[in-house]
Amino acid sequence: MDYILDVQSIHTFIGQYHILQGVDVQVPRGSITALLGRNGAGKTTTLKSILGLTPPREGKVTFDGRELNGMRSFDIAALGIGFVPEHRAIFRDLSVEENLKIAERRKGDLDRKREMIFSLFPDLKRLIGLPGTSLSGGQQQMLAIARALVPDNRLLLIDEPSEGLAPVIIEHMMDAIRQLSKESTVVLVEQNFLVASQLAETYVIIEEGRSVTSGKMSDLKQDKATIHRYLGAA
Amino acid sequence: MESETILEAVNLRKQFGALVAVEDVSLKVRKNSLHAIIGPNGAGKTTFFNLLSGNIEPTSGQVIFKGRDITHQPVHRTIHFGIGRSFQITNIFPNLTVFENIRLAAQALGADNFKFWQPASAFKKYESRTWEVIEKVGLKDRALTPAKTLPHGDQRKLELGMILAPDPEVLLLDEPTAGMASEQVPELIALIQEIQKAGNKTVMLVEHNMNVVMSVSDAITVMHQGKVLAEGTPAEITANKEVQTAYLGGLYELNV
Amino acid sequence: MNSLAAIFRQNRASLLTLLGLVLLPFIAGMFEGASPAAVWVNAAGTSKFIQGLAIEIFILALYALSFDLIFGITGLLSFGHSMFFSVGAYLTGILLKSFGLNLWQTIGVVFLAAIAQAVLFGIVLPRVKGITFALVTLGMASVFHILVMSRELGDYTGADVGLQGVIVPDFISPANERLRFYFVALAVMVLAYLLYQRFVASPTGRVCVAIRENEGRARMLGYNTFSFKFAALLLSSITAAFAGTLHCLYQPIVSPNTASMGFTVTALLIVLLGGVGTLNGALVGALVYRLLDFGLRRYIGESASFINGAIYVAFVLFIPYGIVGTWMLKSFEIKKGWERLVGMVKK
Amino acid sequence: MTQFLRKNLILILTLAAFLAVFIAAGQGMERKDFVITLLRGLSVGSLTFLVASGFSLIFGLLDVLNLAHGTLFMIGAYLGWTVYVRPDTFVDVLTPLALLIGGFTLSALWTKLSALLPASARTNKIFPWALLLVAALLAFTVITRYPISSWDTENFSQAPGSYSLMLDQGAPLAPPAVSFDKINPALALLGLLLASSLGAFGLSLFGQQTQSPKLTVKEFIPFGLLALIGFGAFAANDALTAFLTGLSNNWLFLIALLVATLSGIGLGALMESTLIRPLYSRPIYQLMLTLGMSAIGIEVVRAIWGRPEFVMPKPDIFSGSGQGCPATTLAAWWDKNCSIVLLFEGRVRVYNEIFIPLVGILVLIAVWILLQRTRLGMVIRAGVQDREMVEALGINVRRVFTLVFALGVGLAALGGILAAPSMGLSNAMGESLLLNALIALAIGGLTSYPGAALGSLLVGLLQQFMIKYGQIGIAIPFTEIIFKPTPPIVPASTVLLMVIILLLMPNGLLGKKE
Repeated sequence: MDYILDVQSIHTFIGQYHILQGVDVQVPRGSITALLGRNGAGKTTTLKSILGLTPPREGKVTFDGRELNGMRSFDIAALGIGFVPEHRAIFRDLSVEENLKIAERRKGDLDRKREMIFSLFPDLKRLIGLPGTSLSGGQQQMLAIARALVPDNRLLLIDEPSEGLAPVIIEHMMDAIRQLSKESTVVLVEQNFLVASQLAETYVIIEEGRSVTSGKMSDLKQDKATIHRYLGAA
Repeated sequence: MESETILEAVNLRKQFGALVAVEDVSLKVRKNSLHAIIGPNGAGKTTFFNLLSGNIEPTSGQVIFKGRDITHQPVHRTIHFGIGRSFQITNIFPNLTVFENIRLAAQALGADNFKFWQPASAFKKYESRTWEVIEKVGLKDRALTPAKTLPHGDQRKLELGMILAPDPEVLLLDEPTAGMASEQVPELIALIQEIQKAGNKTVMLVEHNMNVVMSVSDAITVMHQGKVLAEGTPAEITANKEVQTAYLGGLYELNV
Repeated sequence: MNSLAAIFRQNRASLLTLLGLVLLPFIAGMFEGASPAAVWVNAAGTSKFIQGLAIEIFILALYALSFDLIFGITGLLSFGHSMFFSVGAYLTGILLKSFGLNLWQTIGVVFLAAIAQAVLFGIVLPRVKGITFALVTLGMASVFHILVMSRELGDYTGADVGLQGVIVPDFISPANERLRFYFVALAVMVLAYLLYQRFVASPTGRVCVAIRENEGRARMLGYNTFSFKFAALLLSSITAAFAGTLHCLYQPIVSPNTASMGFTVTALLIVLLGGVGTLNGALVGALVYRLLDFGLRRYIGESASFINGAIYVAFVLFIPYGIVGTWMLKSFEIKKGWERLVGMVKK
Repeated sequence: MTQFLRKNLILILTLAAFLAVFIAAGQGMERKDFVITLLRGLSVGSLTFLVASGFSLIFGLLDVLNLAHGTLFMIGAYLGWTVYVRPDTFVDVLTPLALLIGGFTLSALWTKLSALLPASARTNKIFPWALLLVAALLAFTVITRYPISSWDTENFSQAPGSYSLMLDQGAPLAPPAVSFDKINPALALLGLLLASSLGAFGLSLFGQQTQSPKLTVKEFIPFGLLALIGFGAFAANDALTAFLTGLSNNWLFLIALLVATLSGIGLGALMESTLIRPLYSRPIYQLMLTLGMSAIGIEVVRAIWGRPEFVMPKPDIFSGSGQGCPATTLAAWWDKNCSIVLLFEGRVRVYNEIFIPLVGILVLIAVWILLQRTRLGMVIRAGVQDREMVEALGINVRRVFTLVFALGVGLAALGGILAAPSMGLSNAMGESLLLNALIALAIGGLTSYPGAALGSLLVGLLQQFMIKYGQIGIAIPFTEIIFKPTPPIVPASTVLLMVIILLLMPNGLLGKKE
């Protein structure tokens, strides 16, 4: 199979803490892959390790045939990886437009993508001149995703897109994620199993800093025992 | 039998700018019960706990403990009333030993905090209380290791030990099992249950994991979007359709 | 009897050091051929000179100890520490010289003043944290520096020239009774050090360490952290003020530099040299700092502070745990001072 | 709107109080005094702002409290003075300096080379040190023999102050001639290049080589430029000196401004990339480091320029006198270049009270535009809030850090040379200004750019009004007493203001809540 991202048994430490103790993630090109697991299992750290924000001490990360170990995080991102962090990290002192513009890697990125972004998130068109802080939670999430769309990213890492959002907005966001998965591969961290199960085609379950099982989402949906064991809910 | 209310929230509300994190939550916790609060991420559980323990001040509403309004008491007072609180993210003194961590907790309510001419080891009552607690949470072998070098599960136990040490009447536990290996969870839950039953304590538990609490709780409050969605016994909550859907993501009709 | 032997065994290094310090004046004298009896009657010579240097080191050590207590133990970064010292120094001089108080009365007043200035710092303590506290304390200390330097108060303080002509009581005169002064200073330093060791081991001191580690958690445990920080400030202020008193008695002149920010930086440097949060470090740091400064000034002259600066930069870059800290690096305890510093400014 | 009012209630009240105080302050003095005091406040505020704004940019983005900022301000003044009063020295220094720095700009090459070294643990520990030592020895050998026409701080007739004084009198001293008699020129140039290359190579070996950067022509441009400057200045030494000496001192002053600012920028970039960068995770140690740097900087200045204070003559455009002066109109001033103009009957010094505030306002606007309108500014504003996210967007934050540090130091150096003709040069000028800037920032908000401006203005105005009232006295209402603030009250008053404001608003007037 053609994997765009291949994470091989990475170990990551934050200070003294051995957070990831062997995580493997294989992401097929053009798919949506969900990282599942409980609070504190190490899903967010996995994303950050891929990006080099918390560089893994052992193991190997390969993106599109290129080994990322030892690269600086901005160089990794510049290879074409977009990141939507858990708490959105909208820049307060920047307007909505600037929040998008700052993600440009080449001049004119935003102008080329503007139409596409507005068709995905019509709300943003109206909000474009406002300061980043004045947005509601849902709007901030839209903006954070839109920001990752500005440059031509081949891979999007999205952390907890549904957290703290109202149901209607979650559905809207799921539509958006489906839309953009047509253009790039998506890795999704999601607590909410129903959201994840509807979006993703493949999954990896992370538990205690280790990837314990992975496979096709359609299989997982049938496997109540696994869901129960690792995800608790449902 | 209806026992007396020990802790009560009256229309508690907390706003951060435009965001309403906790929206007019009212809640009564009965004495000697194990009361769980569950809800999806971002439902406002931790903020609600912070309001109860005085870590943050509410925008409006009251917190009443044993008939006394403690809404605007500074956070270091609440423990003196008898409310202990643990944190979702492990919050300990990382460079001090396990023993020292718990000893500091045991000493807090005593009258000897300013006896600076005697070494701390001279105060035997705190030392013995510390050993008692260390034994109870099962960290005896680790007593003299620095807290930050403990594995995560043991740090959660230490966290529990630190709020047990001053022997509070009400324990507010914020996701005590967060990040623990699944095989360790029942052990810790059993410990919490034992503490609650044996010590006649009231325990409030924020949990993410429904299954964990269903078996142990006397009462469950489900929070969603900063509001109370439902309240009742585990049986009632399990039967509640609205809770099921809300907890599973707030999507109305999903076909799994 | 057994316990005494045990105490001796446990503290062998400290006791031997103390013995060495007690004998130092006589040993120093012997190198020059001066008999202990000559040293005893304060004959001029190497011994007397070495005693003088040692007294300065003891005073610096006291001052650095007091800074380590609030910075290294409790985790408060104050940029106004020089004020703690210079209030003691100036007040001692002014009371002795202009108000004709005797030494004991003076010490009493200095004691009260030390409490008063701790209260002054304590007033702002709950309001400002981290770097803002550092700035506010810097502000208060610079007001004091300005007052001391001002011409209006020149009759008392000697303005920018410094306070001179303090008549030191005969029995402790640094010129004629230097050996006695040496032992007094040594005794004060040793007592302060013991008191500090005791304090850090006491319930109060443990809470101070806890505040340094994680103040939020300490509050959640039920500690009103303000009182503990204030207690540390109070003890620190009193110690520094007494160091100032000794300084005033020993030196012929109290320079306004002792009130400047530079003198606070000296404390910071000494503590850094020795090892932050280790009380021993303050003593070792003071020794190294003074000897280094003395040696450089003597053999290199004017550009000494250039080399001084370079040495600190090198220390910062390569020996961040300080001398005592690096010495004890194997043990875990020492890392705590270091770990805590990470991210402290952001607090 | 009402919400905005409620949120900023304390701020609005405070500003209103300030306004009231300044208006009240104006009532007690004649109009001309008021105008002059206002302008002087603006002037002091501008200088403070130049230091404070750089300081706050650096602190905001990098979390580094650069306590050497005042020293860098002073170094800017001394460097500018050298260009202005002793252009010959300036030209002489250019060659060795450019060549010495040259090697360090080739970092890509060195990283590439270091990858070729065999990975043996033992030699790798000694090798870089050995290289550094050789480089230092070589540099020392060449520099001490290199002929640089300088001054003699020991000899009064050739001390910096004397050169200044005589230039001001219109009879510049002729410095003694120097020539290559201790070292072969070719050897000297080669030695300098070699020393800097070895040093840079040695330094690069300390870092971890995780990946080797691509060697492109672009990486060699800075080196090419520096080499050009170095060899060019060497070849055209006498011509260049003659040209600079022949220039009108207005142009020379402009060159001094530029050189000081650029050196500041270069110094800042150097400091950040070599000394500050290893310490990002250790805030207190940065503090210590910058303190140490500050002490070293002062000593370097003392060693080169000496301890005594001296002045820097103002350029001709600001120092005209005689007939037609003081000027009353702009045209008259332009015609005669009067040093003083009459404004509301007050005698206003053009350089101190008009030119400096003007530059201050220009810089304020320029940096504001940089922050608000350019991509770099956008990255800075974003980075202040969330560095990690900026990095995750694929932006090289490290480079932005270096740029901001360089920019900050450049602003301080500009402040220094700007202040030199009005304040004079002294070893202590940096310290007092840094204290002012810290107070201004604490008042305005540590990481807020508008806060830096507001704080600096308040500090400047307060100081100048205090000084003025120290001269004329304040009539305390309903009494006969005239209170005269004494000089020490001037700095004390700003400190007091800071303490009061911090107690009211711990984050300063415009600072953000954490």
